[in-house]
Amino acid sequence: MKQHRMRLIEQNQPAPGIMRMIFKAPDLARNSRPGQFVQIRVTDTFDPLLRRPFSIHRTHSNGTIEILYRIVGRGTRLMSRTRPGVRLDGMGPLGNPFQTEGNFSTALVVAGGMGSAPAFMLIDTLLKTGKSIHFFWGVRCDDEFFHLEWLRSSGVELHLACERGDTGHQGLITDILEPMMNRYPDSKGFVCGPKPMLEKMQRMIRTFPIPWEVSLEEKMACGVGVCMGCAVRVGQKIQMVCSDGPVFDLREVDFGS
Amino acid sequence: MKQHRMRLIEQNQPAPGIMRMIFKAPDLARNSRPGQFVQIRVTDTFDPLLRRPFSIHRTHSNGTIEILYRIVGRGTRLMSRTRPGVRLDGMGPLGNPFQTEGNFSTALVVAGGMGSAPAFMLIDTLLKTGKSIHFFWGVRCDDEFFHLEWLRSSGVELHLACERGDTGHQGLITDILEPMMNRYPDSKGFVCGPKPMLEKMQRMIRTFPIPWEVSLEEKMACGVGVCMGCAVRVGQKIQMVCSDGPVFDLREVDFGS
Amino acid sequence: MAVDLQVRLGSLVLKNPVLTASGTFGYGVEYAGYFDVSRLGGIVTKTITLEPREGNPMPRTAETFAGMLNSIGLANVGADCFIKEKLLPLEPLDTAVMVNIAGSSPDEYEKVALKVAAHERVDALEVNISCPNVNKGGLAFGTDPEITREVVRRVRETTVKPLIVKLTPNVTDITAIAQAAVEGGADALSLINTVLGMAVDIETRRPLLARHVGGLSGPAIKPIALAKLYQTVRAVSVPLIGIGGIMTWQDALEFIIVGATAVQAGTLHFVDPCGAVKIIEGIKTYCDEKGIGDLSSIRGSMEDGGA
Amino acid sequence: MAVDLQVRLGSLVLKNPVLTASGTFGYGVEYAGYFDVSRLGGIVTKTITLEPREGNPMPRTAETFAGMLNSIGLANVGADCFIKEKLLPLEPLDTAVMVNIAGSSPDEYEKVALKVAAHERVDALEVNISCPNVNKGGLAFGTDPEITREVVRRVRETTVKPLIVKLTPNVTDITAIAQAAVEGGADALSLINTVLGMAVDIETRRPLLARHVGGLSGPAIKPIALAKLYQTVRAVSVPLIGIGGIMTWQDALEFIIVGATAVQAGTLHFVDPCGAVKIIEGIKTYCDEKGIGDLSSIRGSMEDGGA
Ligand SMILES: Cc1cc2nc3c(=O)[nH]c(=O)nc-3n(C[C@H](O)[C@H](O)[C@H](O)COP(=O)(O)OP(=O)(O)OC[C@H]3O[C@@H](n4cnc5c(N)ncnc54)[C@H](O)[C@@H]3O)c2cc1C
Ligand SMILES: Cc1cc2nc3c(=O)[nH]c(=O)nc-3n(C[C@H](O)[C@H](O)[C@H](O)COP(=O)(O)OP(=O)(O)OC[C@H]3O[C@@H](n4cnc5c(N)ncnc54)[C@H](O)[C@@H]3O)c2cc1C
Ligand SMILES: Cc1cc2nc3c(=O)[nH]c(=O)nc-3n(C[C@H](O)[C@H](O)[C@H](O)COP(=O)(O)O)c2cc1C
Ligand SMILES: Cc1cc2nc3c(=O)[nH]c(=O)nc-3n(C[C@H](O)[C@H](O)[C@H](O)COP(=O)(O)O)c2cc1C
Ligand code: FES
Ligand code: FES
Repeated sequence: MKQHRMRLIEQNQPAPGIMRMIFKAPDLARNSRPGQFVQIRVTDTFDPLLRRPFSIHRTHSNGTIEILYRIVGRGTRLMSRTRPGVRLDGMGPLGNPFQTEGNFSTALVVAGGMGSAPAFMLIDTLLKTGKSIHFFWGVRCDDEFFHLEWLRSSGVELHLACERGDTGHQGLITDILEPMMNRYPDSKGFVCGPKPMLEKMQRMIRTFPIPWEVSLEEKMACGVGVCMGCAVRVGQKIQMVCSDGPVFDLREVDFGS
Repeated sequence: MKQHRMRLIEQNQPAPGIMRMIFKAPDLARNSRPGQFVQIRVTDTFDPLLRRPFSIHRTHSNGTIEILYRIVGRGTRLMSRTRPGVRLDGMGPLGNPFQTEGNFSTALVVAGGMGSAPAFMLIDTLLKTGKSIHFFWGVRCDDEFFHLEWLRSSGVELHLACERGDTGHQGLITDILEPMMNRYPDSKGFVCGPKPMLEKMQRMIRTFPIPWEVSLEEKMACGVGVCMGCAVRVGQKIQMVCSDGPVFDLREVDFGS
Repeated sequence: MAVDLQVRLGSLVLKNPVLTASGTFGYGVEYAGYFDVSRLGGIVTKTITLEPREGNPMPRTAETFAGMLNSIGLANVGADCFIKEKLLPLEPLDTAVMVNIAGSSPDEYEKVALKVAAHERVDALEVNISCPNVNKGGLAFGTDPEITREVVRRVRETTVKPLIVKLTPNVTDITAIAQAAVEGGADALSLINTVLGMAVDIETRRPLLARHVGGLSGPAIKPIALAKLYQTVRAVSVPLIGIGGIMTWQDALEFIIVGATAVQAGTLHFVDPCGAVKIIEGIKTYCDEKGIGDLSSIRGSMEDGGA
Repeated sequence: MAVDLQVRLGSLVLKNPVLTASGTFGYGVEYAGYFDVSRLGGIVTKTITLEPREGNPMPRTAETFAGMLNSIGLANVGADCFIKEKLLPLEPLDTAVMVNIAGSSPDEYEKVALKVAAHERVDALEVNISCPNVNKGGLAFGTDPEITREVVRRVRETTVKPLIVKLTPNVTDITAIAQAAVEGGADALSLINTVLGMAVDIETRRPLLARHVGGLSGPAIKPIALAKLYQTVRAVSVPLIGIGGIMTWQDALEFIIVGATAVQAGTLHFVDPCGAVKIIEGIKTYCDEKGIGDLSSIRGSMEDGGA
């Protein structure tokens, strides 16, 4: 939990509208765990003002970390124009990680859209534990898939779905997950993705009593639990996504609607 | 008087703290006259918000224009980090130029500090008229001089002064100008520089009845005469530096204090 | 089906809802070299007073974060010169001309209104009771419901042309002033004028504006303008013109969704002289893409709950 | 000769004038991992109310140009839990602890003040009569001189510790409220709380804050804060704490030059968690370079005329 001057080493575009930044930030790389995030200041000026939160996508033993982001607004647009060599101010690692330890033999990793950002570091970590990994990955258009070769060669069992395109199931990732879930009683689930998907997952897992962790997103100002801006109701209590989360027990989250 | 997407071709540092930008902007290069300026938007975001006014330093027949600026604040600092290839939005040419035509045989060009920015285009233009040119150039430290060789080889009579350093007179440029002025009765003077120098010049020329033009600076918002922000009293009347100037009759300017 | 951007302010029909804000567009033709001014829904002139005014001492402007301060002090050519010289160049323009007026007493407001409103090129008056940069009149009037009512009543008597009253945000309760203006006879209200602000040079230890305080405008004040509009929408039923930090078509739509019939862009011109036209284009595209045939269907359509 | 940054707020001596603003620094230790909190002149806690509060519905924050909106709604653990759990971690810190309090009635203000002020780790109370994000109390109190006087008087009776009253900018005349607070017994005033603001998502046509309007903070409001301070300096003689958009040491000095005895930084922490320390360092360097031995020699030293 510190401020880092992260030097941008490379920026590339793994899929249309999606950017990957690789930073040199040894401390951050060493101390980050899957599910944690970094709050990046995108400019020295005061517009845009607030930091932007991004999951840590991957870390590497050479002291680099990656983030993966979709260009959605003013902050990410500015970021996408940042050139290698520039140092960005990043706070992190923030938040609580996924719990990858435990007595389960199979990990069900479910990612929708940009949920793939934290999923890769989660998979990297799970691979080291020797558990078998099923990765359920849903996107809108199949050009958003990347690293499929590497995933397969690493022994990850891939289940793909897209709303447009030819790769995998044509539809939502929850469509393929639902009928398969019961095959893995000795498993633990990890979910990240857009809110509608998370709500659907919450309904789906009612009858499937393995532990499920979810990573939530909320608009953030501070990222460290002081502003009370990122409140969510979890297990009857108001919790802060940034400091109490972003990883919570999926069953306990109150999605409000 | 138009908006131009000026492509930055090169940025370099002719002297410590002073930057030169070379833009490709054919329309602007063609239509600019010495003493006119361009209002540059330094960022796409809204901080800094306002455009920054810069004299046109030089234009070239290949469609490029140069500006010369000192890094003094947030806007110029951002500009100094802009890399070649980027397009900056510039409005111009704005304001009224120096009058280089006329029945005078000698031009006395007096520049203090960043007054050298418009002075070079003025000299470029005067060189074409075949008039003899005396360039009185004062700076704080002699590492701020540049292009001296070129000036000399072009036949410009150089008179240099600096407050620190070994080049030319040690002191103010007005020190050397004052005793020399009367040598050139058939001349016209052009001045640009910091306010104290201009006030001093105004006092000095009382008894030296050649025409003197001065280029003024005031804080600007619009740059086109609509906001009434850059008012100055000239010849009893309120005038706008951006649209009525920036070039005025030095004798008529009311410096207020 | 392309959207019809036409809107009405009382009896005045505007071809689109995008206007220029007073004091930021001169007398209407200074930006003619940059774009075709006739594309605008209308132009609002610099404030005109009975006598010419030189304005406040310099410096009169200062940049702040995402904003700027001004203390121009209603510098203008005066009503007579305005009528003689400034209206003529507006004749050929196919856009509404609204003249912003001010005075240092109700009497003076009436006098300048009488002079200006009579001219046929003038389509509407905007009554400025909200300028923070003058000692008499201006802001002081616009913070008092009684004086507001009186000033508007006096101006109302001079003309049947649409009367817009421009409100200041520098009050505890803008709805009280808005109601007073409507009672006085306003056909529409425009809001907000600038927010009182200040900046200091720490090297010289002097204020950046010679008159110490001035008016804040630009993107910085947009949230304030929207909140004031939101309150006013609920308090009066005349058309409202949203002003304050509008830089993009998205900004303009925020005001329309909250309830503005039209909008004015001010500081925008300094940043992007062609910005107003881009707003018109942007609104069109937004409406066309969403199948909105008429702006009235989204005006004031804000729903509850967070985005 | 290094500058002495010590300043006094009534009987309270601060080692330097840089404080954290309520609601932006949690309960004082959340940023401990980023810098040594003991370097601060003092910390002001999140507003404490008698009962715990969950706060307003989500979303509660939104970014604006050079600013942000919040509608947190005074979410806090309540006075009892605060005293039991949140004061202990502050014991070892070598910095002043000021507890910000609020209530929905004068009675509630008195009750929470009684509970909190009694604790010896509490060096001062800051009375929040200016929160725009609650229905009862908050802003409504701070816009009325009578209620302001009454609330402050009631809190005053509970303690001899320094009493700071935090003012809202959302009023026509802040000096009337300032005077009322001083009459009620305030030892110092802090200003400004956030400016009422709003933002709208044009895709969903919903406000960005669930509660529609919220409080604007950050660099955008700095000019407004300085103008309010400028007015207040001339109206009362108690020490003033400047707040609003302070991001740099230069900003802090602007407030001091206008007349602030101390400053609070709020939104700054979100942008740069170590920013407050940089302000302290910057003020020091500025004073040392200029041979200023004591902040009082520049406090309120603003001269006339433009910069
Ligand atoms: C813990 C966490 C981890 C995240 N990880 C990733 C990631 O790995 N990859 C990725 O592409 N995105 C991620 N997001 C979302 C990402 O933060 C936003 O897409 C980004 O902030 C948008 O910034 P902008 O300026 O481009 O968009 P704008 O819409 O211009 O931003 C305006 C404001 O809204 C906030 N905002 C906008 N969208 C979101 C959002 N979805 N979640 C939270 N705040 C938002 C911004 O931070 C900013 O304050 C994460 C969000 C959180 C909370
Ligand atoms: C007609 C004209 C021509 C100019 N030509 C040149 C030139 O060729 N080279 C050069 O180096 N400078 C020139 N200047 C000054 C130049 O505009 C300022 O140095 C520049 O705007 C500083 O911007 P900043 O953001 O770095 O400084 P900041 O101090 O951060 O700027 C804050 C605000 O003050 C304004 N400002 C600051 N200094 C000046 C100044 N001296 N004159 C006018 N406005 C100022 C800025 O435009 C901005 O609005 C000219 C000014 C004018 C009016
Ligand atoms: C330089 C300047 C001059 C202004 N002069 C006037 C004026 O003469 N009369 C008036 O009613 N408003 C005047 N205003 C206020 C604007 O019309 C507008 O209400 C305000 O700037 C907010 O809009 P903006 O943020 O889009 O600029 C002026 C604003 C600026 C920036
Ligand atoms: C997220 C957030 C929460 C706040 N909560 C409180 C609060 O509980 N009590 C209070 O008096 N002020 C609160 N404020 C207002 C700040 O203390 C401060 O007055 C205001 O933000 C202006 O300062 P700034 O621009 O430096 O942030 C809050 C501000 C923010 C941004
Ligand atoms: S973002 Fe501030 S508490 Fe979570
Ligand atoms: S800068 Fe606007 S009138 Fe000159």
